[in-house]
Amino acid sequence: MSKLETEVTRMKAEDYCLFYGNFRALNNISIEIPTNRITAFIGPSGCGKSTLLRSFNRMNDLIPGVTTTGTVYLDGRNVAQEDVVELRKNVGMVFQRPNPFPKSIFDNVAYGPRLHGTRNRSDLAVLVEKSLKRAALWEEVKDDLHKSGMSLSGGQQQRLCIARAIAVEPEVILMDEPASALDPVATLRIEELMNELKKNYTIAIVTHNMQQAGRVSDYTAFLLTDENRAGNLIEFGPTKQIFTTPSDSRTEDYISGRFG
Amino acid sequence: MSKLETEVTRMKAEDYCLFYGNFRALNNISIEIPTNRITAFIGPSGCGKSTLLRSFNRMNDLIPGVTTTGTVYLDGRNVAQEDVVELRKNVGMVFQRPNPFPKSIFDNVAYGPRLHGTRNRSDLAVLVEKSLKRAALWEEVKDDLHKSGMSLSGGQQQRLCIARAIAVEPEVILMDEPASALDPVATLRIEELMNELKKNYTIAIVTHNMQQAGRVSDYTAFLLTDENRAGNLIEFGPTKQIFTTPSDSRTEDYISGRFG
Amino acid sequence: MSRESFDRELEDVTRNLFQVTGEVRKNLAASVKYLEKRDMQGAAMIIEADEIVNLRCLEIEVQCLNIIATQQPVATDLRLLFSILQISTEIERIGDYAKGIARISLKIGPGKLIKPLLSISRMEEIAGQMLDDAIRAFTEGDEKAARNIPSRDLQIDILYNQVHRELITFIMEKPSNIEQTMMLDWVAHNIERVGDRVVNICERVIFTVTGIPIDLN
Amino acid sequence: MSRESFDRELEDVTRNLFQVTGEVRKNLAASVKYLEKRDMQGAAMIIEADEIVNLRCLEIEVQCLNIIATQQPVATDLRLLFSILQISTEIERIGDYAKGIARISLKIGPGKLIKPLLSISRMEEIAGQMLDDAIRAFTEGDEKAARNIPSRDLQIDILYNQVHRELITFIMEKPSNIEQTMMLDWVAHNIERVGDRVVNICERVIFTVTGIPIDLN
Amino acid sequence: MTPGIRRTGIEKTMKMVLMISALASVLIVLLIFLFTAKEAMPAFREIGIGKMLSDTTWRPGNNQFGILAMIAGSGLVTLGAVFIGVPLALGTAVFLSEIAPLWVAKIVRPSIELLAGIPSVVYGLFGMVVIVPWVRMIPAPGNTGYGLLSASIVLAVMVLPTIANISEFAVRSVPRGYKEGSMALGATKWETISRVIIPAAKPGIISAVVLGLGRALGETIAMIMVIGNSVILPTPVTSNPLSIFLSRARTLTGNIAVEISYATGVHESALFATGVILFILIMLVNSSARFLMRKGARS
Amino acid sequence: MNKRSFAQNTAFGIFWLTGATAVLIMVFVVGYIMVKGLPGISADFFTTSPRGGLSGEGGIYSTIVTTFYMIVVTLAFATPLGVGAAIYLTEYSANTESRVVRKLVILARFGVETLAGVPSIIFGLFGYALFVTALNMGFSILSASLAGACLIIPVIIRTTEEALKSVPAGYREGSLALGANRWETTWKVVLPAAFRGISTGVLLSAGRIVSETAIFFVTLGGSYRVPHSLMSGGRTMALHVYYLAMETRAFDKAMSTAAVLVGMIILMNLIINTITSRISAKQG
Amino acid sequence: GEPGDGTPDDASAESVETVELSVVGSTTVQPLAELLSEAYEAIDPNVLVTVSGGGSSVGVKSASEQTADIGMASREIKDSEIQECPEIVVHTIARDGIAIVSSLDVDVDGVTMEEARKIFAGEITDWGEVGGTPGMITIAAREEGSGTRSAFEDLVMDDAFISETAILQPSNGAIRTTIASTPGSIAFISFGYLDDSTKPMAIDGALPTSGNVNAGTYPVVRPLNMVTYGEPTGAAAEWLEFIIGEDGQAIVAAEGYLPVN
Ligand SMILES: Nc1ncnc2c1ncn2[C@@H]1O[C@H](COP(=O)(O)OP(=O)(O)OP(=O)(O)O)[C@@H](O)[C@H]1O
Ligand SMILES: Nc1ncnc2c1ncn2[C@@H]1O[C@H](COP(=O)(O)OP(=O)(O)OP(=O)(O)O)[C@@H](O)[C@H]1O
Ligand SMILES: [Mg+2]
Ligand SMILES: [Mg+2]
Ligand SMILES: O=P([O-])([O-])[O-]
Repeated sequence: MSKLETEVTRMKAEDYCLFYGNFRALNNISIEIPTNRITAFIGPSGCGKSTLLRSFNRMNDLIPGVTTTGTVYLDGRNVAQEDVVELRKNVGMVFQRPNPFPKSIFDNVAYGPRLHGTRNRSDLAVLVEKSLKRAALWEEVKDDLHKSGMSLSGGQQQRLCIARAIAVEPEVILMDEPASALDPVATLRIEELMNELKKNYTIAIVTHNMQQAGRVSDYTAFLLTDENRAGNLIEFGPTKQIFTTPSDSRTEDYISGRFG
Repeated sequence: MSKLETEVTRMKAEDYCLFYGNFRALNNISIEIPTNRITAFIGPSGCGKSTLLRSFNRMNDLIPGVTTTGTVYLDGRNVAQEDVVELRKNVGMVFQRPNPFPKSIFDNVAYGPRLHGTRNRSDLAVLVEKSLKRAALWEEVKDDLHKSGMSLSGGQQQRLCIARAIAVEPEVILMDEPASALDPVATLRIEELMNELKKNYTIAIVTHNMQQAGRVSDYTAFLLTDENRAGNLIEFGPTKQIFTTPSDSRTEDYISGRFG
Repeated sequence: MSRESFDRELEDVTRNLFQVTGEVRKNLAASVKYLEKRDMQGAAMIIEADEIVNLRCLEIEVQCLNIIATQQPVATDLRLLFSILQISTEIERIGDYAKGIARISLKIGPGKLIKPLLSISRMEEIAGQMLDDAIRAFTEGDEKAARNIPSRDLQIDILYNQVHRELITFIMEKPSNIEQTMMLDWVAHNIERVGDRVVNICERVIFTVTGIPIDLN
Repeated sequence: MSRESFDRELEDVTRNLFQVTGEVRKNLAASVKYLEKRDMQGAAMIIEADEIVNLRCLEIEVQCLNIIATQQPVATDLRLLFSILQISTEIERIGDYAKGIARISLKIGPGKLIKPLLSISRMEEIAGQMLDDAIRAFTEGDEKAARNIPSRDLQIDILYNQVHRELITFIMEKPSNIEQTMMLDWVAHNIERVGDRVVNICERVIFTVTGIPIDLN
Repeated sequence: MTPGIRRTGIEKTMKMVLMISALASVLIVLLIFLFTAKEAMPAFREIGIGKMLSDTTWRPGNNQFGILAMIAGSGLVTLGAVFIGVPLALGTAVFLSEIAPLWVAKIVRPSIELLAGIPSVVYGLFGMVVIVPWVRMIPAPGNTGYGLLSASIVLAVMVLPTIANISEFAVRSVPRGYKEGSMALGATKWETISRVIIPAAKPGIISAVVLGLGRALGETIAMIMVIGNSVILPTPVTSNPLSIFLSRARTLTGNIAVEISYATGVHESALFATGVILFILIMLVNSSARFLMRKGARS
Repeated sequence: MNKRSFAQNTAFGIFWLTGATAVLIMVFVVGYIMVKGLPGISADFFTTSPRGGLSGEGGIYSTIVTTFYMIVVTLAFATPLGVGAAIYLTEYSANTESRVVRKLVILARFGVETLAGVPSIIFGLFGYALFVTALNMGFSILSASLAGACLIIPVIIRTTEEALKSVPAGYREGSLALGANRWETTWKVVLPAAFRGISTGVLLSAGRIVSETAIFFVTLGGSYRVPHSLMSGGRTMALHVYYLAMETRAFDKAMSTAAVLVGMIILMNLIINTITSRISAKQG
Repeated sequence: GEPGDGTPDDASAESVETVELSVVGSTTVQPLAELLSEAYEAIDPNVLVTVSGGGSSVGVKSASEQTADIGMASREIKDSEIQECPEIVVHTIARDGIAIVSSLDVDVDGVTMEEARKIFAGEITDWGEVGGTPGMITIAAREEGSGTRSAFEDLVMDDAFISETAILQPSNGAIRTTIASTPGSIAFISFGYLDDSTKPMAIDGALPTSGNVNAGTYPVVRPLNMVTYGEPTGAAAEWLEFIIGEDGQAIVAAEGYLPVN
């Protein structure tokens, strides 16, 4: 069984609280996301999984009225003080519904690199190919890079989005329920891909599907709302431990289907 | 382990084929739905689960261009020759997304009985109470029957829809992914309710969630599309058998996550 | 996740385990009693009864398999099922020991025993009580009890050594008795093994409760 | 549903099972060899080595538990895990028998044996081969092999009876040898038990493949 | 059984009744076309469509019925309105959907809705008393303030809400995911808007513009109040080609409204003919908008 | 990086400017009308009718009455027809078997779309040719309402269709699955659920009638007397503004009337906004 | 009976039916007709006159097709119209002078008939040519078909056409507004619309006044007509009588038109 102590921390939240206006959505979260591992966030709906995930690349900045206390670190640097564009380049994100842009497959993947200054066509072509290969999509689309990204199937679209995220060469990839809009076959592909990706990236994934967390993740964090509806981190540890011998009875209750 | 041979058949499809225009969506389905049991339909997306389910109360009649061959029976009578209003009264349906009408809780439940001629207020009141009790919702709403059905939580709404279906005193209740729009807690309630309901009703449920099929159903039917994308019934039997010793290798492949 | 149906099935399988344990316990006591009383018919009945125990245990195993396949439990629930599975194996083995004793009974035949079974009966009493206690500890999730029970195995071991030495002395004295004497040694040995099995069950109880596998032998 | 990681983990645990079986097989052979050679050190080593076997088996059990908890397998996959679990228990027990033989070795002490171990070695050879074959049948899902192996248990049983009678004669002849003779009978008995265990493993193989629980004893 | 039969009876009757209402629109369109065409027939017969469309002289007293000048007038005034109104409308649309803080949007959006609701006669009035005197201040020979420029300005304000609303809708219906996806790749907000959101909304925006165009072509009252109504082919009044907008003109709609009260015989028929031509023109424009919208929806 | 944020700041500056311009235009137009118009408004202005021919004396009483008549009569024609058509198009057309019916539906849709694009002066021409002249109804509220109804039928159809479409499909399926037929489903479930949406549509159409000028210019006659039957001619407020501005010396009265009109439109917008915000609050 | 005395007579008195007269046509005559109807209703409240616009041609057509009781026309009835419906009877209720007006800034006080024609035909384009301060002349005119325009064309323009570049406005009021607000502009309007926002211009030395018209020195005059289908009867006849009568003609005069007798 893997041990947290032996891992290298890539991202870290420390005493992190997040407020939507006056509503405390996250309460004093401290958690370390280990490098080259898949960390899953599970918990009942509304416990703040997405909110926590989005804190890592400051996507919550886009929501008016959000305030935070505590600190989030990427490689030891406080993300609040980083340039947000640079941060989001380093911490990529994949969303629940596949959201390719209505552009060609090529342009979808090249979008990020172009933004960040890669203009040279052949550089881009190399990058696009590499990213699509890593996202296990290259074989399926290589003859049709100029087809619209929207014309792909749901599962392919999601892999395209992963390729797009990879193309800017992030260190961390955040995934918010990346397979919940997909059918089981596509879900399977994505899960396999994640296993592949963790060799090169650090992955954090939100899932409402405990089985999925069990299947794909190395570490699992369980969040739960307290009596004030604020999300708390109840337990964090190796996935196997969480699923066989959780140390908190609330975790056990949740994963074994006992509630309230 | 329960045995099919010892069951009483309530509904039956015999050599049933269904076409959307020229597209054969169901191919030669023969299946018996046993009385007072929960029968689950599982299979990959697009295999025709919903279509088959909707054949039992002729909801497919509403779709233009649908033609069928073969026969569906309810208690031995060919449903195609029954009055469709009467049939739908006997074969109730609960949908994927809870769909209470924007009326009061009372009016929601009383809707069906009123349609079918029950006008007397006190009769209706008795019926509504009985239905809500059966749907395990009475305790939660009894003081507020005139609140809108929409103001309930998702899980409560789904139970309201079940109460509404029960109120017309059907023999069979069809459920098309009744919990897929709900959170785990509400899902749990619905599954418990189904267990309760099978004492009085025959239940057929479509689910894309194999775990759910495993948990709630007594019998499981596995459907799969053939090379022409037509849905075929691959295997039908006691759920425990399907989940431990399926006789068809495609069933095994599907339930254990191997595809293609 | 449907706790209700899961709990119902869990209860069912636990009850079955409890029941089969009761039967095995009965068989074990009876096997020694019949041996003492030289009741050949009784011994034969026990051999037959063990068939039923075997079937019951198989059923429990299948039940566990079904529950895991259809309900997909985790954590405590899963450990519980695992434990039921393993305990039922142990119970089945204990049943085998009872059957073994009955077989020996038959082999010895209806003649009078060369020596009264005082210590062996005592051993059986202790082992049976341990089994009862272990199963109670299991159903009650009583970790403490499970930790205490194994110490009683020592008594059985001591008794066994006593019996064993006694029997060897016996043989030395009357080599012609060797067959029966060795058989009685087997009986004692079987009962001693029952004690070990019970210790295994106690280990399971502790694992179920704490999730920590342990070795009490 | 992620077959890939599931298959990886399954492979892992199967490999572990295979490995621990190899070790147990080795220990069993060595225990008899050391007994023959009166190698006290070797015997002591085997007792130690069994600790490792126990740990390995525990590990396998935990692995199975983890896989079931996190991957929630069904049908063949689940049966496979169940079988691995049960087989590892059997293997552990076989390990215990090897340890038991080593213990007897130590008890007998370094002196020369009262009689050469010819039949016992033969029994060990057959049992060991059966174990090898059973595990191979398991990894290969070879139901037919699994059905054939148990017949060989008969040979062991015959040999055991032979040894047993021989030993009794021995005691009758020289009651002073009773201690050692009974111990050697124990050794033979242990090996006979190994055969039974292997039959259990074969039952598991058949169950894994067909889903039908069977009793070959 | 009886309630069953009654229920089925009601169902069948209602279905019939509803179908007839649904066909009423077709009937109206048909009637409109037939009646206007019928009234226009004498003109077409006596003057000839070709002559009407190619002749710039409109002198009913002299039996000259060329409407080319009016077509040019309608076209130019619409063009002017597009030039002035479209940037404003699109800017507002993007502003509202992507940039404006909530409280600002809460001011801007009702303002636009109000602009949409103001009657065209009020715009005409406003144009007459405010815009025309302003335009008159531009020094150019013969500039009276009445003319294409004033009309275009008024029209621009009038179509602003139409275009802004539809294109805001188009921008808004760009899936949220595009925006999040782009931002998550480290794009700035402007990069997201310009590279992802606007391209994605383009079909909707284009059809918004075309629909606005249709609106503009059909506007009547406000036009006759500010455009000067002279039947001349607009020409630049100075060397600057843009000064064409200082020229007076008449729109097709204006032609009808201004003269219908006094026309008899062929003159009246010629006005109906103007109506038919306007009708066809607008149908062309609107169906191209519809086509664009469908194409957008498909991709 | 600097370049990127500079581009953003510039672009956003321009967008803020356009947004502000839109508001300024509104404020200026409305403000101008109000400043010029409000001083002329008094109680008398609402209670007396126009009189005095060219002088443009009097208030707007009769034009308010006419406007009201026009709204009522037009809606009376258009609402049942529009709502009925919308119901047919959304509720019935989806599951027709017959090819003829399906062709008819396509035709009906084409009709609605075309009608929606027809400029009002054409409706005026049509109303003039058909109702006023051919059918001998003369310049009257009836003629004008019929022509006006043509203008707002597509508006009502479209908004009703939107409202019906936003009724979740689940309501229909739910009702049908309980054994209700189409009409019962529509009448008991769909229409009540769409009621607010439909009423916004109707209100919107009323707004169109209030502000319409071109059609009534050629069909309503322009008499400023209080109408006493559907066959009377009349003058809506918007038309009155036109007459005042074009035919009389009373520019100030035109402004006052325009101010009242704009006030009315503001009121209607407020009502519509409250309704729709309630709808979205309920759905969101 | 007296109102409110509660006798059965009362009911019968109330049942005296209100007669409605529909008057349709020229927008020039419309305001005048409205004034006349208001005045008449004060005398006979049982007659309700609704005055609708539509234009002179519509007026004649409505009367001949009997869709209106009375048609209004601000011009002579055309031969073609009489041919189409010989039954129509024309009642001239007033005469209207058509005045040439300019914006107040124009320093030309009068023009000759010839100059007027040339100005409106676009041949004279500068005020300098007619003795004023040089500056561009902006012409405004009524639209084709207007009674005012056709009268002006008949009386002033001979065979020449009014310049195409003229601002065209669909009503006298609009013309006046245009002139008042456009420097250097000139147009023709009905006498009824004369006020101090525009400057009347003498033609051949005669200013547009009723005096000059009556004296025969001001040439540009047209009749304002009411048309009925056949001889009028009942309320229509009574109303027409009232108009021709003293009270009616007083109103005509007060509005700036010329009484008929
Ligand atoms: N933009 C927002 N404004 C206000 N509250 C919000 C906002 N987004 C989320 N919340 C609230 O914050 C809490 C946490 O939301 P979050 O979306 O992180 O939950 P989650 O665990 O991802 O749930 P789910 O499983 O449903 O996605 C919830 O109570 C939610 O209502
Ligand atoms: N109205 C329709 N018209 C044409 N084809 C249809 C229609 N509804 C379903 N189909 C097709 O019929 C097949 C079976 O559809 P069905 O909805 O029954 O599948 P399903 O098993 O319920 O899938 P899911 O799990 O996605 O709900 C699919 O190929 C689908 O595309
Ligand atoms: Mg979430
Ligand atoms: Mg489905
Ligand atoms: O409006 P007129 O017909 O009198 O010019």
